[in-house]
Amino acid sequence: MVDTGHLSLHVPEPAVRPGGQPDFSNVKIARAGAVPRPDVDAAAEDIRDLAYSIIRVLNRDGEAVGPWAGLLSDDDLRTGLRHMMTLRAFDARMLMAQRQGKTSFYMQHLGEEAVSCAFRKALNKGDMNFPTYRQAGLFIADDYPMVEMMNQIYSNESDPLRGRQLPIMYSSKDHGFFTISGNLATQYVQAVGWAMASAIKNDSRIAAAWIGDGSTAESDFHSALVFASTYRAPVILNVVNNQWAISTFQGIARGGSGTFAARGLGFGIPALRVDGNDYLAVHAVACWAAERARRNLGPTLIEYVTYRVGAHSTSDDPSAYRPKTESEAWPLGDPVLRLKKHLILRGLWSEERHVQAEAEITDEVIAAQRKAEEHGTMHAGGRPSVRDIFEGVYAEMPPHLRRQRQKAGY
Amino acid sequence: MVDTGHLSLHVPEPAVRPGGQPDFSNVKIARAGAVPRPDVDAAAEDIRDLAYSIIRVLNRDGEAVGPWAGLLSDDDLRTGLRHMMTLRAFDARMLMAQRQGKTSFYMQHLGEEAVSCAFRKALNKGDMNFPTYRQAGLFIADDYPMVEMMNQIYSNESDPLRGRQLPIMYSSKDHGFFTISGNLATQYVQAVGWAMASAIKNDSRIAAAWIGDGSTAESDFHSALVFASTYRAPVILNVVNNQWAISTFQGIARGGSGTFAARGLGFGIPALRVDGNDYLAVHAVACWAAERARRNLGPTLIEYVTYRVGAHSTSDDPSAYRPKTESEAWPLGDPVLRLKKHLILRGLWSEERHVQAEAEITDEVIAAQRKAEEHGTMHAGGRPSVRDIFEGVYAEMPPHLRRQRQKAGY
Amino acid sequence: MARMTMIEAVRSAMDVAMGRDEDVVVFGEDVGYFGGVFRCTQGLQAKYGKTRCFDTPINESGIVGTAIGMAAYGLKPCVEIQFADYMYPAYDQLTQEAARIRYRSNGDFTCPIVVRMPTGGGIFGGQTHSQSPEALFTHVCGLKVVVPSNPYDAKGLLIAAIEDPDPVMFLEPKRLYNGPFDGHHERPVTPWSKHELSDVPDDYYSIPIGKAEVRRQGSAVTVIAYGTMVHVALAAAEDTGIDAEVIDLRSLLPLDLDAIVKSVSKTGRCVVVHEATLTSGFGGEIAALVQEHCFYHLEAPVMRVAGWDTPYPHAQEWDYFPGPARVGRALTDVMEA
Amino acid sequence: MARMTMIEAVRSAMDVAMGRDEDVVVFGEDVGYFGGVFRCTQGLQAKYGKTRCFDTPINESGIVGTAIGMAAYGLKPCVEIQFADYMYPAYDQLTQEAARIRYRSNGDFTCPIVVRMPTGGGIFGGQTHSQSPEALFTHVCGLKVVVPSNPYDAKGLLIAAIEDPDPVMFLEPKRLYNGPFDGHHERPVTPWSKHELSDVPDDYYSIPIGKAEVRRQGSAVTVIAYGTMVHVALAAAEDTGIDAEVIDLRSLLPLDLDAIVKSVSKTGRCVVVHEATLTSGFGGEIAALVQEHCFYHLEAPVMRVAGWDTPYPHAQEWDYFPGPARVGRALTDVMEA
Ligand SMILES: Cc1ncc(C[n+]2csc(CCOP(=O)(O)OP(=O)(O)O)c2C)c(N)n1
Ligand SMILES: Cc1ncc(C[n+]2csc(CCOP(=O)(O)OP(=O)(O)O)c2C)c(N)n1
Ligand SMILES: [Mg+2]
Ligand SMILES: [Mg+2]
Repeated sequence: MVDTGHLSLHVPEPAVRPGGQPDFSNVKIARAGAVPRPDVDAAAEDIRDLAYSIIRVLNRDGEAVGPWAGLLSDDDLRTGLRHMMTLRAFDARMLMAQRQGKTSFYMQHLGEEAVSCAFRKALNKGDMNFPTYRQAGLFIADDYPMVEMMNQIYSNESDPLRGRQLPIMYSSKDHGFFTISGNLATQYVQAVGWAMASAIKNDSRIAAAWIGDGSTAESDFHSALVFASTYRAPVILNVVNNQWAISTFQGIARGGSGTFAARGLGFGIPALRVDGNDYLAVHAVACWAAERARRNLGPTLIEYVTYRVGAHSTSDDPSAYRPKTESEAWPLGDPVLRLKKHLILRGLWSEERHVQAEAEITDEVIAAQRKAEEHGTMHAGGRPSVRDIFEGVYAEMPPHLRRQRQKAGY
Repeated sequence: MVDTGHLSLHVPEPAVRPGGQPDFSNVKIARAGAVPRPDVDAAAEDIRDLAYSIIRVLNRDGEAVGPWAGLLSDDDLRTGLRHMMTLRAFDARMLMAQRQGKTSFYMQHLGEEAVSCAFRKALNKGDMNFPTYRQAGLFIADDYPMVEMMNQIYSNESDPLRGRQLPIMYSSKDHGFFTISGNLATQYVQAVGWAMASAIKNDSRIAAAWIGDGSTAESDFHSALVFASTYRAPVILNVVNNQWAISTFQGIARGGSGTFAARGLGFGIPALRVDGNDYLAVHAVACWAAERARRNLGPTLIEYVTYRVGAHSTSDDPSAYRPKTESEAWPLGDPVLRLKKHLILRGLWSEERHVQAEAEITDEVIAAQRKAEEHGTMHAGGRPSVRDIFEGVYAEMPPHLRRQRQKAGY
Repeated sequence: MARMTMIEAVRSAMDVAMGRDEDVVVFGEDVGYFGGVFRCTQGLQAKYGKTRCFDTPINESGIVGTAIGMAAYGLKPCVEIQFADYMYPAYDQLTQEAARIRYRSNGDFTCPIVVRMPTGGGIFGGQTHSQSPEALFTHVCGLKVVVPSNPYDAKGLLIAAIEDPDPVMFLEPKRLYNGPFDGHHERPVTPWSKHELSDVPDDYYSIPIGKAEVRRQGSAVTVIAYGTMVHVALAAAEDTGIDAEVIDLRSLLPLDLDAIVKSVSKTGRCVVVHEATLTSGFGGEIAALVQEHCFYHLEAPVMRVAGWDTPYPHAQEWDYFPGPARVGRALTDVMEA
Repeated sequence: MARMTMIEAVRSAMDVAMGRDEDVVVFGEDVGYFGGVFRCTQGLQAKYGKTRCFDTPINESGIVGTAIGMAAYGLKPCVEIQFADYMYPAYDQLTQEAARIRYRSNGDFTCPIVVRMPTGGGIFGGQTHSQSPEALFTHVCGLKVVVPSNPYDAKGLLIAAIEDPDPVMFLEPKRLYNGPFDGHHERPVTPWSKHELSDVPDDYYSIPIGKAEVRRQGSAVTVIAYGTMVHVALAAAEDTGIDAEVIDLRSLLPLDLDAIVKSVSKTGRCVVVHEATLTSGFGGEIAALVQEHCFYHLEAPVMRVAGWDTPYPHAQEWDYFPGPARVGRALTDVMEA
């Protein structure tokens, strides 16, 4: 029997709380270009280190360096910048719309634009995403009409989801975007199932699962990893580590593991960690994982290291739990500015063109907004019918629902 | 875009099915004594290898070798052997009792006796186990009265659980044995909670969680690891890998990870893999983990590599899904025979004493059985009251239950 | 046409469905090589291959969650939860996902899955092998809930469930797997082969979900039951000699309210029977509907006979099970009320 | 004595309980430093320290599972599920573990936990921030289910729940957090400070679980409600001028059947109201009990007003919510029946 002192409970805390000096000195960041790029058929056990480093392509000077660079054409890069800028402008307008009472709720992507915008470019038509509420870049980068997004956000008469869903809980099969769930993590294992189905049918389409750092704690994260690992499903398991889960810092979900990517290691799933604010790195890593999936080599787990600059949602005020200036101290910078710098450095872009693009994009967003608002906003103008409450619960309306619909007067 | 062939679904299969030749050549087994014994405060990342090897003490010749040997006194070892023999004799009698219709159901430990018997000896009075249905050795090695176990198995008038629970779903707070759940894995995270409570109260007691290989796939396994990792709970997370989950071989739950122990690595939890049929190794590893917990160093995950020699339960017939002779081919041998050999080698035991001990133990078990049967068996003699159905749902019986009890005539 | 047990009928339904439609896949714990702990999927892996019938890790949320993903892809998964008592880890996926996919995507995605699960007691399974959780599904819009009481229905309804465009919870009363158990546990077991409803076509047929069936015509009182309790109700009618009309609901959601109202309007009396615990059980819903729709016909309060509001005890199983004696007492009571 | 909102009352209950008993611990998602997304635990971490009030990983099964383990150890955990809509991942731990520990161990282990969760709609939260899952708990023996309708009850009942030796599901109608919302969403919000039941003692007091309260005396019809619907029912009575007796159940399990029977025996008419979906909702149980126990007093069928059997839609929230107009119509109908 060992003689021991008293036990005590360890409760992790972020380095700084409101009032303190933001401090990310604990965040270890590899030099851009420093992390090797293994072959896609490398054995999981030979590339465990990738779960503990950070794959980066863009360096401080805006150069694209190292083995993960070089996949994107000049046009791709300019398009990528435009997508991120569009998403940012879209967010800004919709945030304002929410403040104006045109919708009940909104969630923005500020600081995380690179993740979903760059990822989308690694997928093919027909592939399926199972997104959370913070991947609208998948839509923007796939040219899904903004006005449709807004119709959904406004719950107006043209809302493709008939007012049934909370704003931003989009769905579009055509655009490879599975209906978003309000229940965290449930979609992660569904993505694995979709990928298994594709494999069962000897198809070539792959799936992408999405989850936040905080939500990796949910049980369905585990279910997904177990099934993906066992059946070697052609799925990309994305973890967006934006440092926060509402008011809870990532250390609570991560616990004693060094990184979220490390969670994959216990399943023999290759796990990469990538600079989520680096459009080129995100894209390169996503392509690597997509190729693995398509070549029937199985799942890949990717942790995107990024930072949630804005509030969790329009219902949240982060100044209550983290220093206001924390986002400025975030060492991986701003994804839009970093790609802009790279493009300018390569002579593909200029400050002037940027300002001009910003104006154009704002116009586009405003035009879309105007069009959407013709169909109504949350509390004004056209709206979905009360009938829509009762439709779509089942393919065919059962008698008891018909009776209720009649009782409601429709 | 990568040009790819067609996808296909990988469905893992055991090496051999009925009709085939048992084959464990894929099971890599370290030499006894070969795996180092790190300090208990070693960092998880420095001892990752321990999750992929097998800690063994008893070698083929029955010698105890290497850094994990040497913890147990001669008496301890003889007692250990006796416990395992008792558990085996107990199982044999109760299996027979089930066949005789004296109870509805039974689950045995054949081949796995070392795990729970040796583990118990690493705990102190007051520590709490959250067992599955296959750890009765925790009782035997803590001198819990066999007659009480039998009373429970028989659901007789002296059943401490008043006939409410399936046979072998024991409970005893006094003996550090949490009430067994029929729902797999639920108890794993409860153990973490118990340990957290002990830490919150600055107590020195620790908890032990138990789960089977198959059940690690359940979500609560994940919940447990997340919470244990985050709060560094003083808990030992035991995984008993007996190769089978009813008809399902361990490869289905394990998937692409090399081992079950590896699951701990993604959480920064030190993970050890141990020869589960080696009483000395099990005990040594358990002591190591218990010391870690007591010294407030947090959780340890232990995978016990063993083999379920018998059927899953009395409702199961393994010849339908695995070769009948598979258990004979199992490379880690029989825990009772291995410890016996060691004791004989050290001059602490002999064939004669073994035979004599077997007889004594059988007598003890039979005596206990006789005593239990005086209080009835499943379908004969004394039984719990119908009243017991209604008691204990709540501390105080609410009116509607009282009405129902009266309706039932009690 | 063959004599089938309920196990064989369920197996035959999956076999027929898999044979007709390549998109039907079957999986769950131990269902692959072994064919399931109740052997309902025996032979399917050998016949249709490992990628259409396979074992899964023990993770019910994963089973249902992957099935939902497969259904979104376009397959028609028919999965097994080993015992209904183990569906709880999948409850989130069942109720918040499967049941909601069509609605929240406005039909862009759908969820045609079937979740089979053995329910009910009578096998000395104790509190975790005996539950009847149907009321936990009937409260969830978007799900359908089916409970067959015999081999013929089991096959026809399971085929209908697999073809249904929405998620169907298919509850199989395990005490009926091998015979039409009527609650007289003290008597020898009758096998299905002696029962006319074990005459099951080998080929395809389906029974519409949402239609009840009158199992016994009667004029004195309406007994509403499903699953095992149909046979118990019939036995109670015989035992008491009361001229009960016994309705086998077969489908709880959607519910055949017309059949219920028609019968109770005729008899003026009603007893609802289920094995699940009483409080907030599905019997409450039926009693509420009956008094609402047949108020002016009722000559006595609607009575409920159900499992006691306790966990299913192991040893006192027959004191817990609402057998023919208890149902018979309710029949007498309601006639005298 | 202070004027408290329901949030303040709930917070005060935990504060008092933690102050009196060192074994009371409070945890859940965002409840530690931040004090919960509804701010119900604000200040508790600062006052009682990080090991008695803390943030958890986002894993509801883990929250409840660890709470069960702590309770087995001897603590009294009071945990928060951020929205009742997110209790489903914990449903297995709640129903198969918390509810069963005492029974299956014959009292050797017990499970005195409280699980708080905001319920109900009215805040444009859509289908995953609006649910009322009480019927999924009332069907589970071993649980207690409490739903307060005002600050005074919220505090007294929460203290009683924390002291209770068994697991209590404590459902907080979030639409009531800041005022006695009566369903007239078109009117300005009244704050709690104007309501007498916001007069809440700062110190310890408790209200026994299992006792209903008559909120309005009346002779024409009994309205049975709980949570937000109590205020809606009162508004409907005012709006229609029908002399309704309004019963606030406060506790659904155990249920105060005596209070119900007493009132319905007097009025002869009964309307049950809840926000949860109709089919298999707790209203079915109440209707079944009322017709069983008051059959000969009833002059009309028991009516139910409830949420439609659909998910809670986002935009059509007020067409979904069973507001005073719908309750009023039921009152009129039941008077004319
Ligand atoms: C099952 C479930 N539990 C809790 C919530 C409430 N909730 C919504 S978002 C959120 C935080 C998620 O954080 P993270 O996964 O890191 O994603 P992020 O918001 O940072 O993108 C929580 C707790 C929920 N939606 N579902
Ligand atoms: C939640 C749940 N799902 C399924 C079962 C049915 N079941 C009982 S034991 C078992 C196999 C468990 O295998 P393992 O964890 O390896 O433990 P072992 O029996 O080998 O000791 C299964 C599937 C259950 N009891 N609970
Ligand atoms: Mg986050
Ligand atoms: Mg096993």
